[in-house]
Amino acid sequence: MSEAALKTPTEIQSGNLLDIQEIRAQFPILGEIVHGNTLAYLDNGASSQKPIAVTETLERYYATQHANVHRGVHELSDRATEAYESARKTACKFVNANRTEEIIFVRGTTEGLNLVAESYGRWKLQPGDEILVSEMEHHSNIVPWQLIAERTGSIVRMIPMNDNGEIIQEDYLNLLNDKTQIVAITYVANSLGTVNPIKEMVRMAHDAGAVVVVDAAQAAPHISIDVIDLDCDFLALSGHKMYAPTGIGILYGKGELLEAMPPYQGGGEMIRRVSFEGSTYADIPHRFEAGTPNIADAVGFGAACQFMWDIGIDEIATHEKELLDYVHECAERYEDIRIYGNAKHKAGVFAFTLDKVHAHDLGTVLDRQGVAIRVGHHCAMPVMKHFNVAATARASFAVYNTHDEIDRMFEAINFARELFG
Amino acid sequence: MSEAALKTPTEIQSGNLLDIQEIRAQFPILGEIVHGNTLAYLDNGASSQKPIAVTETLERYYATQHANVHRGVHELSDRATEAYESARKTACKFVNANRTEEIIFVRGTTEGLNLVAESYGRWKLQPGDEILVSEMEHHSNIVPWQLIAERTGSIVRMIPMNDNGEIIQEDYLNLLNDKTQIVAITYVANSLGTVNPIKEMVRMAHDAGAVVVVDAAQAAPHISIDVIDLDCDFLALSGHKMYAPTGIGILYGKGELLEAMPPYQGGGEMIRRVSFEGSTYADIPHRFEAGTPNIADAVGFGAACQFMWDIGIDEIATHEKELLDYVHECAERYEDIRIYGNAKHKAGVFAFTLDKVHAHDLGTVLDRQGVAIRVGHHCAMPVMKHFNVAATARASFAVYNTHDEIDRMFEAINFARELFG
Amino acid sequence: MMDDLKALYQEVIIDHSRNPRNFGALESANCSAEGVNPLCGDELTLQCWLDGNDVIQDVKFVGQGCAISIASASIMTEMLKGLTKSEAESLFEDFRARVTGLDEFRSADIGKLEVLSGVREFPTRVKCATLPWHTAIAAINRSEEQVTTE
Amino acid sequence: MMDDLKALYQEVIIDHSRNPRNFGALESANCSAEGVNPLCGDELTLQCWLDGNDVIQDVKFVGQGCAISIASASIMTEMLKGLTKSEAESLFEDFRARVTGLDEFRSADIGKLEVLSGVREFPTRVKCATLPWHTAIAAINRSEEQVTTE
Ligand SMILES: Cc1ncc(COP(=O)(O)O)c(C=O)c1O
Ligand SMILES: Cc1ncc(COP(=O)(O)O)c(C=O)c1O
Repeated sequence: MSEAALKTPTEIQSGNLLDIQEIRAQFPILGEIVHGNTLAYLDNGASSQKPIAVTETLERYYATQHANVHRGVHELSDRATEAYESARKTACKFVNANRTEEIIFVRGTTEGLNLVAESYGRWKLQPGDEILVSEMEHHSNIVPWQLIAERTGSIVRMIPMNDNGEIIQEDYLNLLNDKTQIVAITYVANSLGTVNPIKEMVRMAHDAGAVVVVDAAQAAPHISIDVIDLDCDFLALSGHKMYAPTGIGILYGKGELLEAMPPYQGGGEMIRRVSFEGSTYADIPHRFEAGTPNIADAVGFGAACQFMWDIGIDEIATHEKELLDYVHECAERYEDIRIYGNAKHKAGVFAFTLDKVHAHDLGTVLDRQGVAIRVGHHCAMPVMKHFNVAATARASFAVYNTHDEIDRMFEAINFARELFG
Repeated sequence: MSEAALKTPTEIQSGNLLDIQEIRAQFPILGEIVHGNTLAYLDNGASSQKPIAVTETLERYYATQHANVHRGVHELSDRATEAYESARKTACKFVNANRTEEIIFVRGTTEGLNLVAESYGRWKLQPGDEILVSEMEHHSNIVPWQLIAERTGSIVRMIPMNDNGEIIQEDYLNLLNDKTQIVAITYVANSLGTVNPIKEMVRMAHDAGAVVVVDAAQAAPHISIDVIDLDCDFLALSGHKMYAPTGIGILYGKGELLEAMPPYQGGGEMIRRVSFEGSTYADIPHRFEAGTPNIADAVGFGAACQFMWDIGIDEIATHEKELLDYVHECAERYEDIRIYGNAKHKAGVFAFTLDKVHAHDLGTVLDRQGVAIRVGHHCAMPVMKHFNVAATARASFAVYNTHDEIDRMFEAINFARELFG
Repeated sequence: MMDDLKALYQEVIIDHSRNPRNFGALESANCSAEGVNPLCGDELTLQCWLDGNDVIQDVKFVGQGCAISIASASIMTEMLKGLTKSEAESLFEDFRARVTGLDEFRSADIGKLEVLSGVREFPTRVKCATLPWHTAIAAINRSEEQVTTE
Repeated sequence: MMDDLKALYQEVIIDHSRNPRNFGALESANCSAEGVNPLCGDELTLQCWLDGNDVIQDVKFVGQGCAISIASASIMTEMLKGLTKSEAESLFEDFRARVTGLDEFRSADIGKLEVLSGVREFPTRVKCATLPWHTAIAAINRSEEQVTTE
């Protein structure tokens, strides 16, 4: 299949003005040949690919700016600090936070959620207190709460979902009570694609006196995030799912909460004064960034935000919505395809099983045709349990995906169907 | 000063067969012009620069191998997992560990030390137990112990040093007792250059029934590390100080300890099974690597190890030792230079003050001449307190430094002396 | 590429995965083990009746997984019956060498297991084929630990 | 480059840093604050006597730091005496604008503080020059918090 052929009429008809081929050209890996076929990368929910703008930023950083940050009076340290702190400003704008100090650089969503669970949880949770966690959460938004609940004697309660993969709002409202301290919910569910009504859920939680922690790992690549509008208390996301390098992500927290929270990790950068008699801690955000940060990848994160802005986050969302509509349209033609996640508001994710072919086998068959999808429990075992399935297959989209790639996926599914006759 | 001129006779006379100019050519940043002068980067203790071999590894990774690890059946996920796990094997060899599972990828030394303090500390420490921490530790090897001591009711005791900057071994022996659970010591002190007799100190600690946690942040760039020979229980280091990218480091732990330790962060990758009734955790090393790891930089870490092996770690050490001898030799000519750290065994670090010129001002004057050194407390406030000084200046060396750069530093010091005359 | 797939998913495999032999509970079992591949969710429980001479008299399994792991479990149970503990272990070694492609210098006869040798072209799937074996070895060694393939 | 340095480290600065004015404890103080730059270890304590009309009647400091911060503190204390709280605050704004280079559209007369304007060529050192001022403003506002320049 030639690259040129990929620009199908659908792309042009769509009314979306993005030039997908031009965008694709910015991702060298999309030209990789996998088992003799051009790669069709539909595993973006797990991790997206990186544009040249991001990898060149890393290269430039190491070639002209690197030193340790915050500690030096020399020029390179100044350049590095400037680059790092301006990435923080970009990140601040990316989630529309009020103050740059509300942005903490972390390894990714998982670390961000652990930081909140440990630091806020240790500070606030009393025995008997309740933490509400939805049934559709990724393990990274379940296990940290179980760990801190165990340590503090508090209780994790599940907010159930319906069979469309939507949080049951009445149940949520009923679960909220004056023992509820924390509500942990995902913005977009990675195993289902459900977009949750965060703003409303935050309002309800606040009415009950609880804070809300939002897992925005799957939202960040597709939705323009506005923490002020959502009024959430904490929000975590991963760079590697939104075109940024691996190893970097951000935690947003409301200033007045972060300022009151005890430190998480201890070490250089996060202190004010250290002595064996006792130490005092720096102001936010530094209090929560112990040790040398991942400077280069933070700078790369800034470049990824810029990459998304240059295309337009709404434009990205529109393109992905088209792909999602198209994939659903195609799937409807087959009776042996079962779809998981039929929420009214859905983004970027198409999860399914094929009767008679185990997801794992399907993944292998697709891979041989160059089509990369994810199969398994997607780190969301409670969702698998809900639907009584051990594993699903999941195609998830990024701005560079095409209708043609979806066609190739269905061709490969056809082949699997035959193979397993 | 032309690049060619940098190859002074000293380099050739030295008998060390390294071609420093060839090595320098692998670090594009060394050609940067800073305030009109070629950069002389003598702040390697804070963070080293990166060779092309490392930055190209990152580029290649993103251009041909990237996907999320461990979870996919598709080719890219396989390539990424392969690259990541083979970096773990390289890291294992780098510290000469027995088993690859004993290597946990972390953000850096600080995170490694926090992981041990939290997980091992929470498991083992009882009220009244003692943690010995030397006076010359970096804050990253003090604060985590203070934090866990506070939580567990245990006590942090300081192992004092003498005025040469050496741990007083008799005091250490006297401090060890049957309440001692943990000894936290640095292999090389970042503020003084002292190389501690880890092997002997480990033996003494083990005799007292304590485990030893080694901070190898400053050792890794200069000394070939052998955890089997040292017999230490844990050892942490940072990639960014040893030619690797920022955001990656390793924690080594003895398998039988890691296997028994409770999880640190919770999330994807580190679980076996998750349900709202309770979760079980994966085997090591994955139990301690929650969330998507910093894949690219781990692969870059592997490339940095290879870079060091290609030159030879002993050859690097020899070259740096020559520079250190030379800098001491030069310093002796001046009566107004006071040196901090006169240990018998010293590596890579020259810390000093200049009478009448505050370190901070000195740093600025040197910077204007392109000479990058660090000034301040070096995240070692107890050391500053010991010597009753607010800040020192520190030059620290890497394999690419030259005698000429040291000459330039002393010229710049002369200028400062005049300016403040 | 399609040939690789056809070599992997031979009719025998598909058949065993659809109609696994020795599937179910074993009343007379005196040892058992549980195996899980946490990364893909495969899990199986294997029960075994080992007589006084360490001969596997009977073996059954239950569980869920992909075609490879179910077929591998099914064929394995057929082959294990009548073997001693050490024969079972050495058969596993031969099998593992074959599916990982490490058997260049081994040409052991692995009988019916041969149908699974296509797995060697699929490194990410080797664990699917070996999970039942790891579980069986744990069972006959009466190991307490849950087996995982991480 | 050497010119920049000479502009920064003018004789007046070196002199003030060697022989800081108003250095010591202030017996009559009715407000004080502590300032610290945790990244370089500079710290100073500033004491002030503010009369009933919010006029700074006296001010003294102790502490340690680089030439810039000590000289800045020394010159500042000379200038603060006799100013009202709000005059002090507005002088600080003018000074800060000058040393950060944000004063293009301001041409306020900052008097003796002019000698510190060379700092604008040294962005990493601006905090050294402003730390005493932050501390003074905190003191006269009777703010409880320790001041830092992070
Ligand atoms: C001796 C020592 N320990 C620990 C650290 C902390 O390392 P990192 O900041 O990479 O976590 C450093 C470096 O700053 C160091 O020199
Ligand atoms: C919804 C959701 N939450 C959390 C995570 C964890 O993110 P990371 O692995 O980058 O820490 C992921 C991705 O795996 C996710 O999809």
